[in-house]
Amino acid sequence: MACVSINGANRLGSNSLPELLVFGARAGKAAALTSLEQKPPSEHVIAQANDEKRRLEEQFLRKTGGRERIATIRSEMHQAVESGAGIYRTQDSLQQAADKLQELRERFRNLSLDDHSLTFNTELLGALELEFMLEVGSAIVASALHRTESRGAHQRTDFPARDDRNFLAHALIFRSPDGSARIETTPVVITRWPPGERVYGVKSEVKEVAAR
Amino acid sequence: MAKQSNEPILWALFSAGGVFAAFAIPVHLFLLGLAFPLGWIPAPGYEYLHGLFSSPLPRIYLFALCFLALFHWAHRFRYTLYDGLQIKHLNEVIFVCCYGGAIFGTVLAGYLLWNFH
Amino acid sequence: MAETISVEVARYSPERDTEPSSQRYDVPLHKDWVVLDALNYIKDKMDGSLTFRWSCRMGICGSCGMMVNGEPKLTCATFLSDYAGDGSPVRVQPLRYFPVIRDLVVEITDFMNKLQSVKPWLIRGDEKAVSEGEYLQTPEQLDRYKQFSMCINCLLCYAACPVYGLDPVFIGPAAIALAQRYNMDSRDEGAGERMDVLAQHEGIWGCTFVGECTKVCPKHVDPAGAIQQYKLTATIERFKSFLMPWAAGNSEMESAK
Amino acid sequence: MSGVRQTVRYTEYHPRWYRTRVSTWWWLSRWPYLKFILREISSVFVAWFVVVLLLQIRALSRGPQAYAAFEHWLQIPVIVLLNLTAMFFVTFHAVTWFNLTPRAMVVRFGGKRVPDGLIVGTNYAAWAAVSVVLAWFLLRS
Repeated sequence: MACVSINGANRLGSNSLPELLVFGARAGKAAALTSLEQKPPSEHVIAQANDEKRRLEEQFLRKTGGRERIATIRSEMHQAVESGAGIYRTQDSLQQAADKLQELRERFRNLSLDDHSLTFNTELLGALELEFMLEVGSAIVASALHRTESRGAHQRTDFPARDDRNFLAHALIFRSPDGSARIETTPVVITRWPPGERVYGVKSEVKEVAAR
Repeated sequence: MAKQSNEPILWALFSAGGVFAAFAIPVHLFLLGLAFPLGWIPAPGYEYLHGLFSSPLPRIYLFALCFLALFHWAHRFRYTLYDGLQIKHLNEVIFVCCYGGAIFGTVLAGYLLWNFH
Repeated sequence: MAETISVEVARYSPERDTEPSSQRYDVPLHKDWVVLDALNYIKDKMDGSLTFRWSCRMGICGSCGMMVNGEPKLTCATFLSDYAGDGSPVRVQPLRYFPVIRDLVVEITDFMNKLQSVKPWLIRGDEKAVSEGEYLQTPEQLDRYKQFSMCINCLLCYAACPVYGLDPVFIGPAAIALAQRYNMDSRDEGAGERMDVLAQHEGIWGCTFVGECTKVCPKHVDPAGAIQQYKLTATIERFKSFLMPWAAGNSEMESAK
Repeated sequence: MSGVRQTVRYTEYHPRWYRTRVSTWWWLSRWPYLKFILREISSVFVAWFVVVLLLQIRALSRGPQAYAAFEHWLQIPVIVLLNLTAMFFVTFHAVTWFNLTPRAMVVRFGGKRVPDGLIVGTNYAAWAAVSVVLAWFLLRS
């Protein structure tokens, strides 16, 4: 994911731009250099790729008779994440979103495409994107459930305080073999600016004076 | 630098001709082609015009007008033929006909004005 | 039941068809819907195989350019209701003059190569060290090229340009306008390098100033103006190099800044 | 140099892409294109005017009789019609030329770009002035 934390916990919307411009460029260059040094793929890798190709054909391109459409699942996903894991979230709202996403991931298997073409198949791309988004959405909700505090732009209204003792940490999500999420944390490296309290209005002026 | 193209020179002539044609030709054509023959305005007599055309400045002006207007035509018409009729494969022929025509007209204008009496 | 409008979309599948056909869909007519909304409605609800490019929906990414009733348009900025009155369908076709890959998707590698050929980036003789700070620019200097920097590479100007349609080697409006965007930038020193590409017949001299590129540009870049202005620059340079071969170079363009 | 030429690959044969051939009559398909072609055709009438002018110069040079014949020739209906058409086209040329000037030439004054309308207006004013001066020269007898 495009998060190298240069904005700390305040990584919203267009904050991704400096990350993309600086770290995206570095990642691209590094990937290009690495690929130049790569030997041709091993048989295992080729076999894996063939398996994936077969999966795509069976699950999407050649499949007929599924009852779900991309757009329906996608908009239900938007709805679930927006209302459950938005700026203000609680244990309940997150749990609802998690359940809904689980349901959608199951329904996703019943997806069928209208487009069986191999030329510029945007519907297939849409399906793959949706599959990834469901997975990323679930990861976001799982880590938000784990974080019983409020930090940065997001507010757990059931845990309004920041808890640096337990959560001044990056959450790392791993997929267990059964598909569920396992969460580990890694400490934050603080360089110039330690995290501060997020305050507005008169409070922020007081804070500034105090800082001086 | 890339190979020195002649296109800038042809375009400069085209542009100068376009300016000249836009400013001067409408009034000339209106008087000579419509107003005088149709009697809207009394035409100047032979003596007056002959006198006017005999003096050097008007002659230089008339030569410049013919020269630039013809190169304006040559350049525009050449591209009109290319694009309007899609005959770019006749490139060389069109090129020779258009600019050749302009050169011929310019030489003719020079000859007539030089030998004006 | 809401009011509906018919949308007639060009369809072409290279795996099935030898030439494009059109397909008609009736979609709801909402006052705030643009043509792209109709296409997405079709793809989401009616026919997932309809293929078109789009991304930002706000006139920035430049990917949803198509022909709407024969005119090049950004479909995200073209309201359906503007075509509603007469009951005839809205015709949506791929951008004119480009090869069609599928349905409304066109092949744009040609433009990408041309764009790269004019080196649309800041070229410096000597680059300053980062420690020396930024290259400063006054608002006046910015004003000289700002208009040309608005280009979003949507290619509507190519679809409006008959010269490009007739002779695809023509480098085309957007690439030249973007070259001018850097030529006119006070921080740039690459005008001479770009001239090698621009001052060829396939460069500016192919243009006959039809002027349609400027009319269809959704960002008011005025590529036609950029080309004409560059013709003047190139002509002055040509005469200069003829009269004063020792002084040839990019002095004219440098002084234009 | 090589930069643009590389893109000639574009025209290579690709069996799966569909290409529409541009019709020979492409300029009839849209009004702006037709207007463009008419603007370009105006150059033919610019050349026609030069022909008339050269005939006038020749006739003047040959004497009063030749000039009277020339004046008579100008009154032939076909020639009048031709000149009427030419009048339309050269005016069209002048108008389109003046209107496009601000596109082709950026004039800056005190760091600011002179508005398009002012450039066009100046052109028209100069056109009127030039026309008056030329007419005065031709008519002052």
